[in-house]
Amino acid sequence: MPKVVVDWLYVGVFAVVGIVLTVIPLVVVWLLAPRLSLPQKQLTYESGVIPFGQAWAQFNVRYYLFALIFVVFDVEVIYLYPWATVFRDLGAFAFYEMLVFLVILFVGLIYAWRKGALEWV
Amino acid sequence: MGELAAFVILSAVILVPAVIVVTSRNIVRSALSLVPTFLGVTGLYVMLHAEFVAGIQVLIYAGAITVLILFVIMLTEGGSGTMVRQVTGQVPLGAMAATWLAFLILVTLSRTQWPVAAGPPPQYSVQGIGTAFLTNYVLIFEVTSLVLLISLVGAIVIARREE
Amino acid sequence: MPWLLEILKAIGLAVLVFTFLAVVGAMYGVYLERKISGWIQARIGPKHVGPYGLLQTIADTVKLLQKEHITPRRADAMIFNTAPLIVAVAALLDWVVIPFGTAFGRVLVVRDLNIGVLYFTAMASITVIGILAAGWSSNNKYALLGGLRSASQMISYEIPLALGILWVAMVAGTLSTVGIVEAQRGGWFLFKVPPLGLLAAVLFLAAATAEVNRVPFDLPEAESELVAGYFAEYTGMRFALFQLGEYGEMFGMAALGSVLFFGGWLEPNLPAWLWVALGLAALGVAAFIRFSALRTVYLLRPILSLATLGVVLCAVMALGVAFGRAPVLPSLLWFFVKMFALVFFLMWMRWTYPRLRLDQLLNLSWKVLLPAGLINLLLTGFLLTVAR
Amino acid sequence: MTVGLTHYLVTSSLLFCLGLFGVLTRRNAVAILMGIELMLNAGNINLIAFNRYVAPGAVSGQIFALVIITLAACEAAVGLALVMAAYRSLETIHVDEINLMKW
Repeated sequence: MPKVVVDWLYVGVFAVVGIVLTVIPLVVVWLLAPRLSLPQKQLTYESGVIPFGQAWAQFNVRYYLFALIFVVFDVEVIYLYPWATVFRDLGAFAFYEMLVFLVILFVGLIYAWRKGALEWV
Repeated sequence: MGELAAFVILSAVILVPAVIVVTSRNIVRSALSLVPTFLGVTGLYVMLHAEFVAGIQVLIYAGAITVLILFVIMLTEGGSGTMVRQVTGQVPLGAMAATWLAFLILVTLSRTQWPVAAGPPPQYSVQGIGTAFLTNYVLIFEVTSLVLLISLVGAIVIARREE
Repeated sequence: MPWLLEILKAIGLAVLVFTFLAVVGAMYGVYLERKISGWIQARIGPKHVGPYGLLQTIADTVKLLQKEHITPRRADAMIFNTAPLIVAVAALLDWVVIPFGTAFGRVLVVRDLNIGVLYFTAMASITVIGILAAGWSSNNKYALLGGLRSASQMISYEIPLALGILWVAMVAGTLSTVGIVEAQRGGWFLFKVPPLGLLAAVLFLAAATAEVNRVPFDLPEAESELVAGYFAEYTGMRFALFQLGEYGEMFGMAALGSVLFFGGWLEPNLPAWLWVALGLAALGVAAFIRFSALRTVYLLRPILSLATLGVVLCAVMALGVAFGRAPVLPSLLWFFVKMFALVFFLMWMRWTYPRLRLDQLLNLSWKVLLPAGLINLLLTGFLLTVAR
Repeated sequence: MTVGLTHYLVTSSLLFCLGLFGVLTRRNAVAILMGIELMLNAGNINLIAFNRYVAPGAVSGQIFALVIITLAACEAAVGLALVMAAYRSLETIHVDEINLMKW
């Protein structure tokens, strides 16, 4: 079998074994622990105050802005990985290509910065 | 034998959660079901020896896009989204269209002879992809950064309007 | 059937690594944390269960196994139960690519993936989904707020983390963790292309601290304001699984840090006189703290114990090198020394710095670390190609 | 029986049709975007499978797959920004209730 497939076979097995081994203590708890359901017990914890309304309140749109900028820069990073492994063999040309790539993204960062998308008010 | 078993398991890991994604009444469950689908696709990439793309698939799809989707769900519908009707009146029409398309594709697949290349399975490396990006596909590489810039600017403009 | 054999091997290794994480990472990680917190705050820490309280966390685990699981009213039970699994399994998966050392002529690593460090960041990024799922499904305002905060913090620091790792990948020319360690035979990456290596290490450490939600970046948990954030509603063993995931991730980050910047399992290749000098310096520090008025400053207690350990280590190394027996100590030991040093550093920081505010935290990531990381990469690229 | 190109194509076409079903029937705009992501994933499987079986020497398929992943991320970012904007001005993200332009 090729190395890649074996490598990731291990990853898959690790995931499955990890799930099994984390479920085992939960099963033990299910067997050992007491189960007594009271309405008071099932209340969510809000510092002792009886919860009111829905937990799903409105949240600030800023959370979305950060997630958005994150996605864009995360995608940018995936192009840096292959570049990082070969730029030395390809020499100065590869460096200038990456310079152009990153300068364009810097413009985006500066735009977000100037527009206040990076502020948390 | 082992390969076929792995393929069948991965296909199940892709398709069963995908059914939940498109049918669940609970929008958060739909979004979380995307994760096993994406991870199953990662497995298929590995079986096709595309290791780098597999890593990127986990990083971007499972780690970034799903998070973005979850954020938007929590910022818009959140809990209320679990109670309301999630489908339009087009269900029969959509089901027909999707089934018809699936039928069409499967028939085409069964009748087509692909020019499959012979030889040992290839070994792809990150280095190979990097070299390709920086030499033959350099235009795509640079245009990608422009696309990223434009979508960043566009999304910020749209999301921040009327603040 | 070669694949069946591989699967059996993988199962064995997975059980081994999971046990290692559960025992060393979670149980003794918590013990260490409590002990070090105790020292720093002029307390003794756990001491009643077993000698020096060594069995304390085992007793805690047994206790947690008997605790009732409470699922809050109107919580989404399925997601609520799955979320701790996602966090714990993601932490376990990180460890596939960590090389522990060498023995019998081969490297002790589960699998040396070609995309090692990329794989590590990818697996670490899955944790965010578990946290968001936990926060949402609890039907608790604190939990949801903590989950959203935690997620936005983790995604903000994922980019600086990746930039720190990328710097190493650039200098080493490979993404494989074993390859990165092998490339450090000539010297730690911390000191490569000075001072850019140091900058990359600072980037990595700051981002790693934020990724594992530790002080000064512990807003998501913030016991004093969000009552532990996204796992506020979790009880008993489910809570312990979050702890396992968190400590597993912390040890994983520390291990990756030692692999990336401190030469992993490699023994520092220094001449005997330098070991003597280092040992004397450590001795000086230890003696100064022990015999001056500073001995009452409890914040310095950990330094005292570290310096003492350093003296012993340097003495052994100096003797070994002087008698030409390098490598003196087993590679496994070096790996653990470096990893625990980083873990210790993280725990020490917890009682040294106050918590950042959310806006400060995000500013640090997006306005300082991200530009610094990108400029660092460009500068290194320039130095290694054009300027050469 | 070994796994060949057709196996991958069958899985990807089923995934594509599921995504299409989601896009056509969902009324939540975010769910429609999820359907689109499924369809893009199906396309990516095809690209990588053709790369592996038809032109194993090249990496073109993988390059295109990476570009599509990039575009998928951009699409999600802009699309979800539109959803947020719609939600803030219309208080709904259900596509059958967004009918300002309809008469």
